[in-house]
Formats: sequence, C-alpha cells, structure tokens
Amino acid sequence: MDLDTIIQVLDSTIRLSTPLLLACLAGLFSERAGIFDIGLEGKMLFSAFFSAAIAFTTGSVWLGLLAGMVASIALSAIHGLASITFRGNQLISGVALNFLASGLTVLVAQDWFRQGGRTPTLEGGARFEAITLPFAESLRGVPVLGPIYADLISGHSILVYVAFAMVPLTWWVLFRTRFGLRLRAVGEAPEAVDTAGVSVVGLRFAAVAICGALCGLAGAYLATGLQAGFVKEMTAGRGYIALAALIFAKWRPWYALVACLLFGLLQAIALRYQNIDLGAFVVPVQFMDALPYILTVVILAGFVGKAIPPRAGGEPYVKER
Amino acid sequence: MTQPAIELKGISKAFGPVQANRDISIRVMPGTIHGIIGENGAGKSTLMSILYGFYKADAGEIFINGKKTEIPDSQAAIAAGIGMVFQHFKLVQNFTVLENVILGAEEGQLLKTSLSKARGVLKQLAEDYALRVDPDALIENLSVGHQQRVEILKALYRQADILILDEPTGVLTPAEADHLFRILEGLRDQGKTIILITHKLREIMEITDTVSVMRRGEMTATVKTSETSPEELAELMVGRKVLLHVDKKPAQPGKPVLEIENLRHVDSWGVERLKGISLSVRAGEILGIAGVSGNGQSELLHVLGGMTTATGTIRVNGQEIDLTGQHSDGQSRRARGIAHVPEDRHHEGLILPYTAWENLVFGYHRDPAIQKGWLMDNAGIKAEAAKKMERFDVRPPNPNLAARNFSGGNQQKIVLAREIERDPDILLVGQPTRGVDIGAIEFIHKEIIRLRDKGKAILLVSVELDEILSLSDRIAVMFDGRIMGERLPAETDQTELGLLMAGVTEKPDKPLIEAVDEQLKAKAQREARNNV
Amino acid sequence: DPALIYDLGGKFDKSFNEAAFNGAERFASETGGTYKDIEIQSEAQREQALRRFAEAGFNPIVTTGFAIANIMGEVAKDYPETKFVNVDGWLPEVPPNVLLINFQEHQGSYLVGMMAAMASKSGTIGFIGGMDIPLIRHFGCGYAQGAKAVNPDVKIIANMTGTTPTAWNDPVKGSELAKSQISQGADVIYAAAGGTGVGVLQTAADENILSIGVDSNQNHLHPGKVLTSMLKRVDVAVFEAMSAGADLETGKFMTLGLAEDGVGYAMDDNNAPLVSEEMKTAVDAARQQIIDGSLNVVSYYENDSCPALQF
Amino acid sequence: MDRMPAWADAVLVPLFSIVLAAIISALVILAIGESPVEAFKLMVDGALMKSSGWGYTLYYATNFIFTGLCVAVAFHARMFNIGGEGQAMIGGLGVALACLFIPWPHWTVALVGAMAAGALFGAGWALIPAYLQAKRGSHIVITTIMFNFIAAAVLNYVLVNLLRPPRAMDPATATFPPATHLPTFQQMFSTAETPLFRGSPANVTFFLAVAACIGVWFLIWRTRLGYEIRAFGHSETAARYAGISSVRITVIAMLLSGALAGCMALNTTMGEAERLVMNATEGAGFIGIAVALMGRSHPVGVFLAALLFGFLYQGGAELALWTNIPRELITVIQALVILFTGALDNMVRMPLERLFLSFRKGGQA
Ligand SMILES: Nc1ncnc2c1ncn2[C@@H]1O[C@H](COP(=O)(O)OP(=O)(O)OP(=O)(O)O)[C@@H](O)[C@H]1O
Ligand SMILES: Nc1ncnc2c1ncn2[C@@H]1O[C@H](COP(=O)(O)OP(=O)(O)OP(=O)(O)O)[C@@H](O)[C@H]1O
Ligand SMILES: [Mg+2]
Ligand SMILES: [Mg+2]
Repeated sequence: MDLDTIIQVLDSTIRLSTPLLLACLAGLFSERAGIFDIGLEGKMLFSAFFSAAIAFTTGSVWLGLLAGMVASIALSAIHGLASITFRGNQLISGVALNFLASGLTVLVAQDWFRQGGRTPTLEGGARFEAITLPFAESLRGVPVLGPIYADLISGHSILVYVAFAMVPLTWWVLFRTRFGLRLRAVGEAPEAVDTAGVSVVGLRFAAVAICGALCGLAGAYLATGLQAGFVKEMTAGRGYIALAALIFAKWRPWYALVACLLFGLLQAIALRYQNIDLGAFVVPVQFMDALPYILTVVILAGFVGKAIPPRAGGEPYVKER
Repeated sequence: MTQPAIELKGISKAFGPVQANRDISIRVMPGTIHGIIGENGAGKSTLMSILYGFYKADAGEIFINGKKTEIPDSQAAIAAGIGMVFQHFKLVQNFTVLENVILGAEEGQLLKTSLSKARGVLKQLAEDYALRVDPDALIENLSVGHQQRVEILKALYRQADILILDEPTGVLTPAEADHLFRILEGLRDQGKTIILITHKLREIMEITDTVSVMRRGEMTATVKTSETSPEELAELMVGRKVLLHVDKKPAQPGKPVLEIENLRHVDSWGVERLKGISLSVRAGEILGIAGVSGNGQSELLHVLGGMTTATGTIRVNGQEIDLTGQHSDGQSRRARGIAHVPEDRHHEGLILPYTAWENLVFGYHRDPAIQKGWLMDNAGIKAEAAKKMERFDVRPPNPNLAARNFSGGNQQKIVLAREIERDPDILLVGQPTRGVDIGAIEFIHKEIIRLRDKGKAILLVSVELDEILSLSDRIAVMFDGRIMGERLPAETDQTELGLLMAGVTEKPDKPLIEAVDEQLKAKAQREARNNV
Repeated sequence: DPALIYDLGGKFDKSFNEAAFNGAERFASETGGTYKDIEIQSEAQREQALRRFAEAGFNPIVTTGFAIANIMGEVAKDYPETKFVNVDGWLPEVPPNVLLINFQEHQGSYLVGMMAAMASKSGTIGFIGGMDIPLIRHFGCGYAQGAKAVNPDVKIIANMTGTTPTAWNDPVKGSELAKSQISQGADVIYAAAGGTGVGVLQTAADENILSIGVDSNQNHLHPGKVLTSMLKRVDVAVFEAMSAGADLETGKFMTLGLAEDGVGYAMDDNNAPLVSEEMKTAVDAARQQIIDGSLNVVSYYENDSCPALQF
Repeated sequence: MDRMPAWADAVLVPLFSIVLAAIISALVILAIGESPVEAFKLMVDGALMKSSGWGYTLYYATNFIFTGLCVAVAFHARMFNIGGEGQAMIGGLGVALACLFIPWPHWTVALVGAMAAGALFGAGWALIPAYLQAKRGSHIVITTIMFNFIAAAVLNYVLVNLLRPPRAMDPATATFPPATHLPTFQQMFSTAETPLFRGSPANVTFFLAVAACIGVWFLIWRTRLGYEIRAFGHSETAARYAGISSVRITVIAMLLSGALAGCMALNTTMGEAERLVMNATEGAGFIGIAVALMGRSHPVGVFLAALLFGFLYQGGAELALWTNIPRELITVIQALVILFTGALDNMVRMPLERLFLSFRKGGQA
C-alpha cells in the first residue's frame, strides 16, 4: 500500500469517524450523568432532517445547524422527561425515540417538501464547505508530511474540526471544572450530589441537553456537511455504533476518540476493500460489511478488559417510595 | 433565655401509605448533644432527613436559632448551618476525599482553586478535631471509619454549626466509636449542636445531654439523660416492659458437625477476604462470630452457604464437601443438611415480589416432594406454607401476600421458618435480628435456642455484641479475614471482644484508639494495594 | 380507473418507483384520468393491496418490482375481469389477464458503460450498487461489458453499499464509496443504488468528476456533472398500460430493450456539453448492433456470472 | 397494603397511556391536514369489520405474539433482548432449510420439523450473546443489536450466494414444496357459500402462537425453571443464595427467547411467503419489545398487545391504501405507544396512585 492509499483510507476514516465521535461524546455526557441513551440514532436523524430542511428554506447552513441542534435537544428533553422526571425505563424511552424520529422525519419531510421523505438538494450557502487550512497547497510538495497535511488534515468541513476539538474540551470540562465534577458525581452517586445541595434533576437535564446538542452537530454534519440534504434513515445505524464505541472507550473522552477512529477505519477499509481475495478463498463483502459489528462483539467479550459503566447508570434516582 | 438551635413543630411525613412521621415537635438547645432513640423504622432517619432537606415534610415548621426557616432542599439546610452524616454514607466511591469534600461547595467554576483551598482547610480541621484522613485517597480504599470521618469533614467544611449523625456507631469497633464520641464532645465544647441517632441505649447514656424517644412515627418523650435510665428508655421505645437478656439452659455439645480448615477466599476484585479460617461447630452448640462488618464474616457465610468458591477444607459430619466445581452451590449445601439464614433478607433471603408461599420454598424449590410431574405442586406448597406461617406466628398469616408487604420482623420469620422447619443439621445465621422489632427479636432468639437444644449445630454471625454475648455458647472474633481468638462468653467482656474486633490481640500499652487505628490503617492499606 | 402499487422502496426513490409514478402522473395529466396508488410497507401487504384494488374495481392494476410477481399470478386467477401488469417480474406461466414487462437493463447499462469508458481520462471507472442482489449485478455486468468493448484495458471498480435494506438509503456511504473509487482513479461513476446514489452523484459533482444516473433521467441533479443516465422507461410502460385501460393486451411477457426504447441513455441540455459527437456515434452504432442482433450483451442472469466483471 | 390495586396497575395504566398516545397521534394526523376521525374509522373498518381484515390483523398479531413472548421471557430473567429481529431472521433460515431440503410427507409433520429448525436456529443465534452476558458480562443490549446487523449480513450472503435458485432475480429461496404449505384461515374456515378470510395471510401458525402463549404461561408460572427464571430476574444475589446458576438461567432464558423469535419465521416464511425472502422479519423483532412492555411480560398481556399492534399495522395499511397519509404515520403511532406505555407510564401512574390513595383515605375517614 502506498502513502496515497493510506492517506485516502485515513481521510475516509476521519469523515466516517466524525459523526460517530460526536454521537459518542454525546452519549458520554449523558451516561456519565447516569442516563443511558440508546436514542442517539434518533436524535442524529432528527437533527439531520431539521438542519437540512431549515438550511434549505433559509439558505443558511448556520441556521440549519441551529435548527438541527434545537430539534435534537427537543428529543433529549422528552428523554429527560421520561427518564428523569417520570423515572421511566431509559432503554425503552430510547427505543421509542428512535422509532419516533424515524417516522416523524419522513412524515414531516413529505408534508413539507413532497419529495417522498427527503429534502431538496442543498446548494451553496446551505451546505458546509470543506475548509482549506493555511499553507495546505504550498506545503503539499513536502514529502510525506506535505500530503498528510494537505489531504488528510486540511480539507474537511468545520464540523470535523469541531468534533475533534470536542475531545480535549470534553476532557477538560469533565475533569477540570466544577460542572464536570458534579456531572461525574451524579452518574456515580446521585444521593451524594443531592445531599451536597446540588440538584440531581438539574444536572441530569443539563447532561441530557448537552447530549442533544452534540447529537445535533452529528446529524447536521451528516446532512449538511457530508451530504447535501436529508434522505430517510440516513443515519443508518451509526447511533448504535457510537454506543458500542462508548462502551469500548469505557466512558472516557480520549478513549472515545480512539474507539471512534477505529470504527471509522474499519468502515473505511470495508468500503474500500470488498471481497478481499485471500488466495485460498474470498472474504465476501457481507463479511467486511459486518466486520465492525463482529469486532464490537469481540471487544465486548472482554478482550480489552472489563468496561464498568457509571454506577448509577440506567437507574432513575428515587429517594422516596 | 437562649433560643433553641433547632425547633421542629408538627412535622408529618408519609411515604405512600406509611406514615413515617406523625406530628413531631422537638427542641434542641445549642451546644448540647441530643440523642434520638427508637426501634427500626420508628422514623428517626426520616425526621432528620427532613431537617436536612433531603425529604420534604407534608406538614410542619422548622425554626433554626429561633428563626422560621424553609428547607426545601439540602442547599437550604447547608446554608442554615446544618450538616448531616447519613446512615448510609453519601460519598462518591471513585472520587478522592478532597473531591468528595468540595462537591457542591466549590469556589468558582474551576476545580483547581477549590481543591487547593480545601486541602488547607482539611489540614486545619484535622488538627482541630483529630480528624485525619489522606485527602488524596479514593473513598473505596478507605475503611468505613475513615469514610465516616470524610462525611464529618464534609459537614465541617461547609461550616455546619448543627451536626446530625445517623447511627454512626453501627459500623465502628467499640474503640472507634469511643474515639468518635471524643470528637463529638470536642465539637460540642466548641459550641456546635449535635444530634445523634442510635438505638443503642448504652451510647445514649454515655454521651448525650438530652434524649428523645420515637415510636412508630411519633415522638413519645423528650427527657434529660441524667434523669432517666436504660430500662425507662427501653419501655418508652417499645411501649411495654422488655426483657433485656435471653433465657437459656447450658449447652450440651456433642461431636463436631461442621469443621473448617484453612479456608481462603479471594473476591472478584482480587482481594483476599478470608485468610485461612479454621473453626469447628459441635452438635448442640451455638458458635457466635463477632466482628465489625466487612471483616470477612459475610464471605464466610457465603462460602459455607455455597454462594462463592474458596480453597481449604470443609467437612460436614466428617465428610468433605466440594468448594469450587460444579457441585458447589446453595443446592449442594442444602442437600448436605446445611440451612442458611442470610444476613441480607432483602437481597438474598427473599424474593420480595414473590408471595410468602413461594418464598417458603425458595432454595428448596427443586425438592421432588413438591413437584407434580413437570409442574410445581403449588396447592400443596401453599397448604404447607400456611402451616409454617402459623407456627412461626407470621403476621398476617396469609401465604398469598407478597413478601415485600410484610414488616421486617415478619419477613425474617418467613426466612427462619423456611430454614428451621427443614430440620437441618447445621444452621448458618447472619444478623438474625437486624432491622427487627424487639418483640420479634425475642421470638427469633427463642427459636434459635430451641434448635440448638434439639442437638443441631449453629453458626451465628452478628455485629451486635450484645446478641453474640447473650446467645453464643462459644465466641470467635473475626478481623480482616482471620479468627483473632475464641472466648467463652462467661470469661470475656465487651472491652476484650472490642479489641479483638479491631485486630488487637494483646493488651496495648498505648491509648486504645491508637492501637485500633494502627490495625485499621494497616488493613486499609493492604486493601488499597490489592485494589490497584 | 387504473391503480399502481409501488415496491417496498417507496414512491420517491428518485429512480425506479419514481419513474412509475411519473408515468402515472403523465397519464393523469394527459388523459385527465385519475388513478389510485399505494406504497406497501410489508411483504404481506402486496397481496392485500392487489385484492383490495381488484375488488374496488380498479383496472388495470400496475405493480412494480419483481417481488410481487408470484402473488400477482395467484391473485389474478381470482379476478379474471381485471388486468394485472407487473414491471420487472417473471413467472413460469403467465395467466391470461397478466402482463409482465421486463427491461433489458444490461443493454442500457452497456451503452452508458461505453460512454463512461470513453469519457474517462484515467482509464478507471466505477460502479456503485445498492444492496448486493442479482438485479444490481445485472446492471453492473452490462456496464462492464460496454466499457470493456471500448477499452479492453479499462479498470472497473465495482462496490456494493451493503447487505441490509439500509443500503438503498445510505448516501453517506455512497459518498464514501465514491470518494474511495475516485481516490483509486475512477473519474466516471455509475450509481445503481436508489437513495444511496444521491450521495454518489453529489460527491462526484463536488469532486468534479462525472457520474451516471439510473432509471430516471437524473442529469438535472447536477447539470454538467452527470454524464448521462441509464434510462429504464418504467414511466412509459406505466403510462401505456394505464392509457390502454381495459384494452390492454395481456397473457404475455413484454421485453423492452433498446429496440423498443424501453432502455436507453439520457440526452438533454444538462449533459449536452459532456457528450462528444464521437461518443454519440459510437454508442448509437452499438445500439443499432444490439437491436439488429449482431452484438450480444450477456445478461448476468444467464448463468449467474458476468464475463466482464467479478463481483 | 398495596398502594394501588393490581388490576388498576395492569389495566388502567396501559389504557390511559394508550389514550394519551392516541391523542397525540390524532394531533399529528391533524397537523398533516387529515381528519383523525376519518382515519380512525378507516382503520377500524379495514382491520376489524371484515373477516379478511381480521385475517391480516391476526397474521401480524401472530408475528408480534412470537416476538413479544421472546422479549417477555428474557425480561423475566431481567435481560433486554433487542435481538429478536436477528433471531427471527436466522430462525427463518432454519425454517427454509427444513422446508427445502427435507422431503416432508405432510404439512403437519413439516410444521413440527420446521418449527424445531426455526427454534433451533433462533436459539442458536441467541446463544453467543447469552453466553457472553453470562460469562463475561458483555451488555446483552449491545451484543444483540450487533447480532441483528450480523444476521442481516449472514442472511444476505446465504440468499444471494447459496440459496437463490439459478437465474432468479430475487434474493430469496425457491418456493417451498407443496407438502410444506400450511393451511390458511381461508382454507380452514371458508365454506362454499360463505367465503371467509379471503386472500388474507393468517394461517394455522396463529394457533401455534396461542399455544406458545399458554406454554410460556405454564413455563413461567408453573414450573421450577420458570420459578428460577423469575427469581433470577427479581434478584440475582438471592438467586445465587438459592443455588440458582446465573449462567444456566441466562443461557436458558435467552435460548427460549431466541427460539420463540425463531418460531415467528413459521408465520412469515412458511405460512405466508412460502419461501424465505430477504426482509421477512420487517421489524417485528422491535415491535416485540413494545408488545412485551405493554403486555407487562404476561402472556395474556402480550396476546392483547399483539392484537393491538396487529390492528395498527393492518389499519395503517388501509389508511395508506385509501388516503394520502404516508405509511410512516404508523411508525410514529407505534413510537408514541411505546413511549407512553413503556417509558412515560409513571406520568399516568403517579396521579392515578394519588387518586386511589385519596379515595382510600376518604373511605377510612
Ligand atoms: N424512601 C422511603 N420510601 C418509602 N418508605 C420509606 C422511605 N424511607 C423510610 N421509609 C419508611 O418510613 C418508616 C420510617 O423509616 P426511617 O428510616 O425513618 O426509620 P428509622 O427510625 O431511621 O429506622 P432505622 O433504625 O432502621 O434506621 C419505615 O417504615 C420505612 O420503611
Ligand atoms: N494510602 C492510604 N489509603 C487508605 N487510607 C489511608 C492511606 N493513608 C492513610 N490512610 C488513612 O488515613 C488515616 C490517617 O492516618 P494517621 O495515622 O495520620 O491518623 P491518626 O493520627 O491515627 O488519626 P487520628 O488523628 O484520628 O488519631 C489512617 O488511619 C489511614 O487509615
Ligand atoms: Mg434510620
Ligand atoms: Mg493519632
């Protein structure tokens, strides 16, 4: 494999990892605060649609992004209502929201644009354009590093850089700020937070809202960064992969980056090398397609050590009855 | 005249159908230690949690230093100068001591300043009140006693003037409890007001200035400690005269039925919990295991009851039993005639949503006698259950009621009825009277002794020294996974047992608490090492 | 009135079903008639929709997609007065009131394959399919043969999007596949992948290479960037079936290939600058040869394999 | 001393939750410019007022009973099996293999054989997640989701490359031999004068589903195994105390769960399509979650909830047939039903409980 090919595969990895990473960090905030969320998929989808729809109608991708985040946060609010306020089952709420997003996006899209559940193609200012970093062109000539900078690091849409910047930011927020301390505490021992005079409900809603905002970014990236419009079910299971990456990452930001890059890489390889001919037999495309899922299972089977979720995760905080 | 530091007026609180507090009024003067005493479930914790803003009262008013104060949440309580150490600590296990102390009382948005400030304050507090803890240790690596210190530090860090402690001594060795009381006295002398919840009469008499008694959600009396007696308090607590000791004939021990040699157990975290236990229990005797909880007693019961694996030898009636492998589980032990009344009836002994009759065969449900072909003979089981409930005076005697709907004492009777009525050779009993009212305690003690008098071997684990002393025919003391020594009840006392419970085997030349603390520190450090 | 039953992909798949819908719309606007349509959502609803429409007196009932053919054959026997039409299906025996319309997609794909090879400067062209099923291989196979006919050394990169039905609706993956193919040198990519193809065409336009649409005329999606579209005139078939009404001739197979203008390649203002005269002549010549039988494009179905491409 | 009578919890709470879901659904229908009343009438007419409507409703219900029971059995052992979809897919493969490659003399024998095969394959697909959960603590929710994706890939490979008859276009197996065709309701109940269930796909598998309900009820509430499964589900530590092996119960419960999902394929693959197609499960595995939740994991509840969802499916099809409402409306309604009955049930329960409590207090006073 030559350098170009490697760069191309890695380039593809970055693009495929970005939505995973955003969703994974979203899940990280929520689950660190003790709220499990298998509704990442639905939130991304919701945001993908609303960001594309608003970007199309207003012609501004930034308004679209805002709309996508608001829509995603709205779903988060329902999840919060169900799992925080009414102490419902968090998994079920997530499943329901995934269904809701999958149905409602198409329903609204059809009612709005009459194009069979998709938005019209976005053009110009309604899309995120790739950003060329300074000196990318002039440095291209430098051996090895030049192409890496120009082709791999430069030339992505702004949301990619935002996503990668979110990793240190998340780490910093969680481990260096008051909010982060409280957030981690509420996922481990909500009663400790409560008796320390801090609102468990408030913290958890804040975490869920951040989760919504990040899923909003992920969805908007899919529809307005990677693509030029919304197509039904366009998240195609990425929310679930992000969830697996989160477990793989043991709920830690830097590990999340590694996990998402790994899954992105696997997908990039599966896309580029279908039907790998091993001489004795041919690995079918179906196998390559399923590889990320198989690998997740292998990882979960404990070959990377035990992943212990936040102690209060998945359980509603109940002090009376 | 000085204002009371705390005055509660007409506090009521219901949890669904349970009236936990009914129209309670109480006044506590500043600079005093006020005791609250009452049976399990009397509503002590609830009342204090209301004062701390953890629960919201249905009715009633709170006055702090004479001023009416609304306490809708713990934030308000902290602002009013109240600190509370809960019965179950409210600490974040994988945070450090410092992080736990500043949680909710941080200065500014960033942690750095808060952490360095807290470090200084903790140092000062440690000197002022003899409250030393390593600020960078993780909570999960601290002994319970030190965790309690962290809770007290949390309150002091928030500049509490009123400190509430909910059953603080339940988890401590006698020497540690003593040390705690010295700290509390120090705090009182600095002008702080302290409320101490306990159900141990001895402690009330020892340290409090005034005492209130609660019974079934009501406040039955408030008296000066110097003007009352343990007998009077017990009567106020229970509502009738209570026998404070157990009647029993001397034991007639036979040959050893249960022999344990060099038993070792490593838990799932890799920590060695049993470090070579050797014991034997003879027919017709009760062997009591004393110890502060967390020193391997639970693990011992779990191994004997087949819930976990171990190495070493266990012989039942001379026959060795499998300790790992496929044939080592609860079923195999039952087949050998070992019955087990577990320490935790809610999580081990009972399936709370199951009905009484279902619970009365729990663990014995594979017995061929209660099967009808492929199915379970539910009608037969029910009839049998009704008889057992009758005999053990379970109230109400309704086999169709779910276990969770019985009171603690009656739940415990269901477990005992199930295990004792199988007529086992060996009975393992853990904390038989934890969370059980005094009437039921008397009944349960009698049943255990009756079984002993039938010539059965009984291994009793309890953290209540009184219970150990009054029931056992022989006492073994456990500390840190080892047996520190065996004593006969007639030849020992609380002080000696208390030292053994802290791992101190010889009469120390230094002050008691230091000897105890040294042992506990060594133990905590061993565990911390094991955990990494 | 006629009725139309779409296949599972749904009415607005931007290709196959949408072409059927366009045909029906054309029928409605040109004849002033009305029609009824439904997008089924499960396998079992196929039979239900057929029967309900037949009972309600719709005639003819047009269906799209091979999957419904079997059931249609059964149901047709119960409603001898009603005429049934299916696009893409195949039955061992055709009942007298059934018309099966097949398209020679490989022939159309052959032509666009030729155009791709001729337009390619790099000598590498791409094919992106949706779910890996025989029909899609059928498309790819014709495409490869056409390309090889122009340039025996042409490199053809063929990818399938996936194995689940989401493969039809994953434009992101379509994009990545396109990017991957572009990075391997492809400068013309043919997308036969439903909604996923939207992503392929988009990326091709963004990356400034050429793409080829499928089923409907997709040239307008990115004017000047879509080389052509492989037309499968489902719209014409549907329009004609609906217009014929009760007079529709049934009881037979109808195969629409190049000769019948059932398949072809799209030319319009959007792609006129992209298609050179030379290209047009070559393609039209091949078209003629296929029509008169002197050129045989091998169908993937013949023996489940493709002479020009390994899947 | 219960807080609220059990019947109220079992009947009133789901009922009010459904009503809430219905109200929101009506608002959604209004919002897209259609009449909810008309829509509801159409749904009822199409699903319940004709025998053929019932034939569809029961056909869908049969699927949902199986997948609902699948989720319910796992729930009793406190496991959230999201893998019903994949287990049903692979179960379908088992059914197809049995039907295609064994020369059955009669449909009754074929049904038994195919059932065994479907159950075996479905159970087999649940085995690895179960084993990983039991032995290594791998979260069953995630592993079963992954196994759904993997199942789709396996099925795709098998259908495209191995089982597809030569020259067929469809990624599907050949049609099963006639000896394996199951009698439909139409064949069973129609007489010459009164044709019933015409054209509808409901078939004899429905009775199997009912039998499965009864079987699961006996298993869970009358056998030792059921006793142990429930005990394990309520409290893992107590189960260990009683000597109930967590590995054994986890694996057995998941195998049963997978087997039930696998049996769903009898209805779709053997009963309806008479061949195995790519997307035979159509999300029924996920609907099973909602069905189990609404049915409180009790077979009677599962049966009723499956009927409700069957009605939604069939009514929704009728809607799509006669109005311009997109089919995704049904997805939205399902989502709302799951949300209100499964996750927001306390929103109904809390006020209801307060109401009961105040009644009781009033009664005592
Ligand atoms: N969070 C809660 N929800 C429901 N009921 C509760 C709750 N907390 C306490 N109760 C009930 O209220 C009553 C009083 O409980 P409380 O904990 O105040 O008693 P206590 O006197 O502290 O007993 P103990 O000595 O066991 O700590 C009991 O019947 C208990 O079951
Ligand atoms: N690394 C550690 N891990 C866990 N616990 C520790 C660690 N280091 C110290 N401790 C605990 O912190 C306590 C403080 O130690 P130190 O010996 O200074 O206290 P002390 O003077 O005995 O206490 P006091 O002032 O209450 O008499 C020890 O008792 C020990 O249990
Ligand atoms: Mg208490
Ligand atoms: Mg000291």
